[in-house]
Amino acid sequence: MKIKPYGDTLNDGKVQVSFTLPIEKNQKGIAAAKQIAKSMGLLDPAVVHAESIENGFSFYILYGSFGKEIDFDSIHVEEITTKALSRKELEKIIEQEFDREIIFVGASTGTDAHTVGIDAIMNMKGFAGHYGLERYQGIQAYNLGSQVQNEEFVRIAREKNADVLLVSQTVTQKDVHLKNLVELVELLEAEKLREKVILIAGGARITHELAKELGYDAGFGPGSFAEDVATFAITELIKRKQ
Amino acid sequence: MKIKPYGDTLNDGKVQVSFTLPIEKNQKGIAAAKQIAKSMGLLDPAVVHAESIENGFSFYILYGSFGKEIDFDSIHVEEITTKALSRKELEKIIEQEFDREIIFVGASTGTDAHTVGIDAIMNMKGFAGHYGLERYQGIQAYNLGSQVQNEEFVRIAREKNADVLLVSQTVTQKDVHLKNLVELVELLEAEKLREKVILIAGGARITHELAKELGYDAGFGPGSFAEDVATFAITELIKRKQ
Amino acid sequence: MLGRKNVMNKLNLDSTQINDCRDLASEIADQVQSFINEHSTVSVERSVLRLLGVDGVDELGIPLPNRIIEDIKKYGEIELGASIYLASALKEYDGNLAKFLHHYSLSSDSICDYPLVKKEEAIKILQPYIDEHLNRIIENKRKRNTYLTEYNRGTTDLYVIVATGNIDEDVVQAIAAAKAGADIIAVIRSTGQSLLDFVPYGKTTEGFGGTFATQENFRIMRAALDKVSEEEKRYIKLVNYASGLCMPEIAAMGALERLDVLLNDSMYGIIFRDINMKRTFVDQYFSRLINAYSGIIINTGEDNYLTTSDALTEAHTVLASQFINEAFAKRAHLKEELMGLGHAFEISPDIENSFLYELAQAQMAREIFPNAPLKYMPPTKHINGNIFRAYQQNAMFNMVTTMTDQTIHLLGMMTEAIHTPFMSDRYLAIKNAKMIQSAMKDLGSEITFKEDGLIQTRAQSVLKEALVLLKQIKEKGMFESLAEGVFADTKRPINGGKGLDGVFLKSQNYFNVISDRLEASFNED
Amino acid sequence: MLGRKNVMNKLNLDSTQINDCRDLASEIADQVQSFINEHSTVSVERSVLRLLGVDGVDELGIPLPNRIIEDIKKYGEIELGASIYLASALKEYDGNLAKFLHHYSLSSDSICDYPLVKKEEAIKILQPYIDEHLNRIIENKRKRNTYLTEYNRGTTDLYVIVATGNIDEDVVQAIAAAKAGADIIAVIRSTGQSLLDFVPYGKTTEGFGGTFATQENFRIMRAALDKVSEEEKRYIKLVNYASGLCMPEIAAMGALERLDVLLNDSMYGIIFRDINMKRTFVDQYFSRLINAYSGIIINTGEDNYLTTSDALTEAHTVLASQFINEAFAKRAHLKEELMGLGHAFEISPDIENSFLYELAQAQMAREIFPNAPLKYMPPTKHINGNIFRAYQQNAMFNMVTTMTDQTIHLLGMMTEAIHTPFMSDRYLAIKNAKMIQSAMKDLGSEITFKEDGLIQTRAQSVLKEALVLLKQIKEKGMFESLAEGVFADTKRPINGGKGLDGVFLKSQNYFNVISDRLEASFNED
Ligand code: B12
Ligand code: B12
Ligand SMILES: Cc1ncc(COP(=O)(O)O)c(C=O)c1O
Ligand SMILES: Cc1ncc(COP(=O)(O)O)c(C=O)c1O
Repeated sequence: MKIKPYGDTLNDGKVQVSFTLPIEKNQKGIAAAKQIAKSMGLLDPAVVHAESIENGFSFYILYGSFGKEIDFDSIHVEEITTKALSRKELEKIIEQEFDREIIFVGASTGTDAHTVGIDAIMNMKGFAGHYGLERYQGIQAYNLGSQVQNEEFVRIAREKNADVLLVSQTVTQKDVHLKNLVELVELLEAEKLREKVILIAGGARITHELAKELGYDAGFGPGSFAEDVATFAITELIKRKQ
Repeated sequence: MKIKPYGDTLNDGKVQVSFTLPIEKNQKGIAAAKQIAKSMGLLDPAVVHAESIENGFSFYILYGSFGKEIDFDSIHVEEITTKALSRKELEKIIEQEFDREIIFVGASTGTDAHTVGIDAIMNMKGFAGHYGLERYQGIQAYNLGSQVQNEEFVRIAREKNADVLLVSQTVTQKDVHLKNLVELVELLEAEKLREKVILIAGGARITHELAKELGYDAGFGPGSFAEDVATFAITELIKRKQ
Repeated sequence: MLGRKNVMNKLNLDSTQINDCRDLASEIADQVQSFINEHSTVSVERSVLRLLGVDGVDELGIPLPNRIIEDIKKYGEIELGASIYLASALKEYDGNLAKFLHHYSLSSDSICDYPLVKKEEAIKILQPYIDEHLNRIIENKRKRNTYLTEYNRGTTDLYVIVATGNIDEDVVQAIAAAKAGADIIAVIRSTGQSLLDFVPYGKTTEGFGGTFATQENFRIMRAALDKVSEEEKRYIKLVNYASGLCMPEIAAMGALERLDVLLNDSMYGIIFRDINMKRTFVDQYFSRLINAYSGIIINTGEDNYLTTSDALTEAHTVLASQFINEAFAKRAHLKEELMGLGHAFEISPDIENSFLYELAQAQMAREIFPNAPLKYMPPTKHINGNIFRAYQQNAMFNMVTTMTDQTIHLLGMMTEAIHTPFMSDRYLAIKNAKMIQSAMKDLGSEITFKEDGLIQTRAQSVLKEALVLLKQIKEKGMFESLAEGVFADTKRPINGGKGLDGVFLKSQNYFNVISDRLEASFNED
Repeated sequence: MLGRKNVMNKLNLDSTQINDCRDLASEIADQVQSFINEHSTVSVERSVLRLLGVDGVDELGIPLPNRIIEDIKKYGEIELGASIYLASALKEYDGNLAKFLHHYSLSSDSICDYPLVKKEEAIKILQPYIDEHLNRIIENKRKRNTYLTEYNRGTTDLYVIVATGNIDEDVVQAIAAAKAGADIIAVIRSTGQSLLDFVPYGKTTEGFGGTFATQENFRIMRAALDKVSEEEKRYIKLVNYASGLCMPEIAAMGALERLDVLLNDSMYGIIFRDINMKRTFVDQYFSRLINAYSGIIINTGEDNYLTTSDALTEAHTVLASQFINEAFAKRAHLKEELMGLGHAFEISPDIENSFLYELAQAQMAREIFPNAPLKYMPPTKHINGNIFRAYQQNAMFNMVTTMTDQTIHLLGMMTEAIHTPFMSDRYLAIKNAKMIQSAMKDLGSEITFKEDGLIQTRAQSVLKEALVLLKQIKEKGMFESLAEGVFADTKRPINGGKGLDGVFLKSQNYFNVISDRLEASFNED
């Protein structure tokens, strides 16, 4: 199936675009905005709004028709396909498959001080009615909080004999999260720990695809719950046992 | 000067895009949205919002960096460069240059029922503190109102011996305005009137560039006032006299 | 009205002034009503034919109701009305309408070729057709009521438009909107349709700025909305536009296809479409009779005044016009519950305290017309291409409705200044309204306005100005006032505009089997 | 406060309860204050050095104040304070600080190598430096006041952040924002700076999620804003962040460079940055003394509680914390006019009547702290990637401020869930607020709330809960309460967190030439 954006008629290709230009607002600015839209592949772009935003900048809103089609069938997504099990189911599986507790160690690493995301996954009370890992029988969860340096994180992971590492990253400005996530992988490799753990990243701008690219086993974005993470981790641990 | 869109750092190229796709909201939809953004030339596009809008459609908001630069200096705009004169100035010029009244005939043509635009230019009271053409000494302005068919418009133009024709078009859906504007030019040519009049179009989506393309002498968009139109028309009439 | 929380006397309005306005409007309407009673129009007669079952087009594509009326105008006496001619023709066809129409549409015979029957006989001949179609309308009304009692709904209906020009696309968009939370779907008409002196026939997929109003299109959309109503357990109302040269015909079609709301203003066609005022006044009466009979809510068009003239200084013209529309509606037997009087949120947001004035006016309308399903229109004129700004203006508008319990709430679109709504525009508009409705749910009933503050004073002075205006109109007369441009700064000569040639004085022997039956039924109630 | 329209008793709050809250907070603060009085910290001492003119970095890039304090810790007795050591060293350099610092930074000599002088002599030696820098601060205060009286401003200041990480880009963005109507510009710090136990030096152009707070960056931005203030005839205030390991040092730098507002909370560092509570309490006191002296408004961080814990159920923790922050501020001689207590609009918009609760809480803060320049934070937690929805939420937030006269109004960004603000996000945010401010200008003073309605009841119950909480804290003690996670669901052990090793008990011979002078000046007033 070929698809195009939809305004009010199939395949009309309509898209809305806005941006700022570092120039004064005038006819030339409007023409420049139009030209940018054209080189985005928009046919008949219309500058529907142009406004000076002071100090030599101007803001534009445009509508236009994206001319190309994309082949929807050929899109392949890196996706975690295992359906999440419930806490009860997971607890039963852990009891059946392991004769010990599974150790999760998690933190918001680097200079990142956002804990709400990792807390949502790990803390007893969980998030939006989904209990966190701390509440799971058979799971021992250590939440180290925020601004934990990678070295410290690795040290504690070793100390606790972690099976699963959970890393949360929220601040993405200037790609600080990428640097920080990659550094952790390198540290783990240097310490010969990488193969021994299941390494999972999460955060508002993390996707499974991105996490895989960076050398993680999985990535979880907005709307993830403890059971999603636990299902992935436990399933993976069982696979590795075999 | 080469320019790029501006988010918060010169040349970061940041743009915001939104569109609907005729597919369900899911990971594949998000991937499709991203692919569209990529083929618009956006680097690292992020789908910052995806929402089902019911009935098999989904809505996406993205941010990304437009990779190309555009050459600002090479942009040329079709622009009306004559600076608008004041009503008083125009009245004086008419008195000096012509020994008769200048006849303007205007209407919102075709099925278009929007009169506020043409009224703003023609009616006595004008618009935003700028008097309309009816108030000008030396100008005789006939405002025929709305939904005036092109044939009728041409008939009255001939009857009144019009110097200047003013056509307003507001409804642009399915390009109905283009059809209507072009038809008028053809009619005028068929009736050998085109060369005898100054033909001006106006409306919220009309630009000078577009009007020229369609065979008009000028086009006026939002924020135009009677003096802009009168300055253009009178200057042009004087030019043609010579 | 049940569940309405914010109708109290919050504005300290003078009830004597309100009563005076009503009385004046009544006198104004009476003057016009005597003209109306003496006249009929081609479109009234065409609607009579439609309500007797005349439908379809001939080989040239001319709708049969039009062909018959033109025929009578040419070869008969239109002053007698269409009923007698149809009855007389049917007599020759054993009272079989289908047979007659089949013959008629293929031949060049005139309907005036048949000897005229007596009124009594005519009624007898037409009775089965009267019964069939009026019963169908009553059945529609019953079905609507069943839906409305079965599924409950809030105080405010969220209303969105679809306007693709293609009925099939309209259906797709309407379903999405309904699922997202819209309660009412209006199918906008193609530009120009209101100036056609006939109603196009059949399903259509090409229109400009809207989709042609045809009976088949009505049917298609109603069927789609019934389906989604049942899925969502919420009755989705369907709206179309009556005002125009075919006002009563569209009312007839709407009644037959179970539309729920019709834009139907006693003066809109005059002011905004340059339709002759005599034509419009006669047409609106008959179309409203049909609306009243079929339980269709009318929507009046006062909101349009403020798109043309200044919303701050001309607010009283809206109120005066509402009183007039109400008076005309009463004469057409419409109950208050069906009077969707229009008003709008159109003051420039740049004006200091503009929100307070809007709040005052909306509350005023609510208090003066407590039982009317008020139609409240969003900002349009002061919307520009800045879609974010527009989204905010619409939020402010949504607030006023939530605070003052407007009934029919037209959602503003963030792309109002740009294009007819995209699917996502409509979706976002619904979300906007839903958020305000929930987050500010009880705000209206939680607050009171300062005595003689800006809000109260605004409402009081608009009322006073409306009173003055109604006095002037009464003195000058409705026709003369419109000629002088009393509404929307628009002057319309009494004998100017389109459609005057379709108006005629009824002869003494004129009769109209439909209006007789409708009037009789109202008198029963 | 002049021009404030909406401060009346609209909520029917019980003034006895309010007084009880104040009394309890006072007792809570007193317990901590006795700890504070007995202690100092490395950062307090570094600020003393800075206020005497010690600045710059050595060849390894270590700031001289840090090097000196480390030096004293290692080779001297930090318990005596830094004043005596600096004075004793200066004596050897004819009282010439520049000469001493030049030598010191290039050599490996210890500042403890010089024989200690007596307190009286020390004060005499340091007097010129005390005078120079404190006079500069007084001069800054005077200049600010001149600007503020020369250019008038409204009740509410619109506050936006810049956060590019590059001070030069920040300047570009700040100017654009000021020209578009912003009254206050805050330069967000780089993530992680608050955990550095030193203040970076010089101009910086690389930061993450913000720009490093350095004295040079302060100067650059202040100069740019003075220029635009004069162009716009509106004094543009400059904000930075104190709370963190260098709280008092940033206060000192801010005083020297004429910042106008500093984020300065008595507990934020503890709760949100895991800084040791003893360290924070001591630091906040000295930094606030400096703020009080320099006329800098403090902003407290209660809003953050609601980003972590539930805004509906935890509203009372915000109020309780405001009372505590107020009590600590009073002890540091801050006038009410400088107490920018924080709160926030963070209830989920999906909760029915959430707007009413926000309105109630904002009005409550306004009535309980009538003279405080309240800092009101926008929705952040319930903003998602839907920028249109976010724009609407921000409009609702702007409304509450307009209706309740908040003083420092942080503008919400439509891209809150996405990135630090783009220039256009900020611009659109300003336009949003301006439209509400104008269109709803007098709404607050036009309405009253229903007796015992949802709004009044909400405010009353939040107050009651705060009272209960304050009682508990008083009984348990501040330290213990924080250990148990009383605020933002965050537990902090009394001796845990960063920076405890920088806290020390003052010796009997401890003295601090700056705090002595400041305290004296407050006692004069
Ligand atoms: C709350 C908040 C704060 C709080 C944090 C309190 C705390 N205890 O965490 C405070 C106020 C302290 C704060 C501070 C700052 N913040 Co902040 N903050 C937010 C805010 C409003 C909400 C984040 C949040 O809690 N979301 C709710 C949680 C539940 O969602 P989540 O994190 O995505 O988590 C879910 C999934 O992603 C996943 N997940 C997350 N982590 C993990 C880990 C694993 C292993 C797994 C499996 C899953 C998983 O599961 C969770 C549940 O579904 C966002 C804006 C927004 N609306 O998103 C800004 C935001 C994240 N902050 C931002 C910034 C820049 C800062 C500051 C630097 C300054 C500032 N502008 O405020 C400081 C300093 C922070 C620092 N040093 O890191 C930016 C980041 C911009 C960017 N993309 O780089 C944002 C987007 C705001 C903005 N537009 O400027 N912030
Ligand atoms: C007012 C209005 C109406 C009023 C018109 C009343 C009247 N007497 O004119 C009413 C309510 C009747 C109306 C009806 C309809 N409208 Co209308 N209407 C508008 C609205 C809100 C404002 C237009 C306006 O008056 N602008 C103010 C004037 C001053 O601006 P302007 O026209 O641009 O004029 C300036 C310049 O362009 C220029 N100019 C204009 N003409 C000329 C001519 C010359 C010669 C020169 C020199 C200059 C010039 O000078 C003027 C002053 O600076 C717009 C939405 C919006 N906010 O823009 C929709 C809008 C134009 N309407 C629209 C539509 C579709 C309709 C309808 C079909 C149904 C509907 N959706 O409402 C009907 C039918 C109309 C028909 N048959 O044509 C669409 C058009 C979509 C499109 N791009 O195709 C819009 C954009 C709304 C929407 N988003 O759906 N409408
Ligand atoms: C009362 C009324 N009737 C009809 C219409 C639409 O008429 P037309 O189809 O001529 O645009 C409107 C406009 O919104 C209206 O307000
Ligand atoms: C009181 C207070 N101080 C400081 C900060 C910022 O601290 P940091 O630089 O550690 O993010 C905040 C957060 O907005 C705050 O509310």
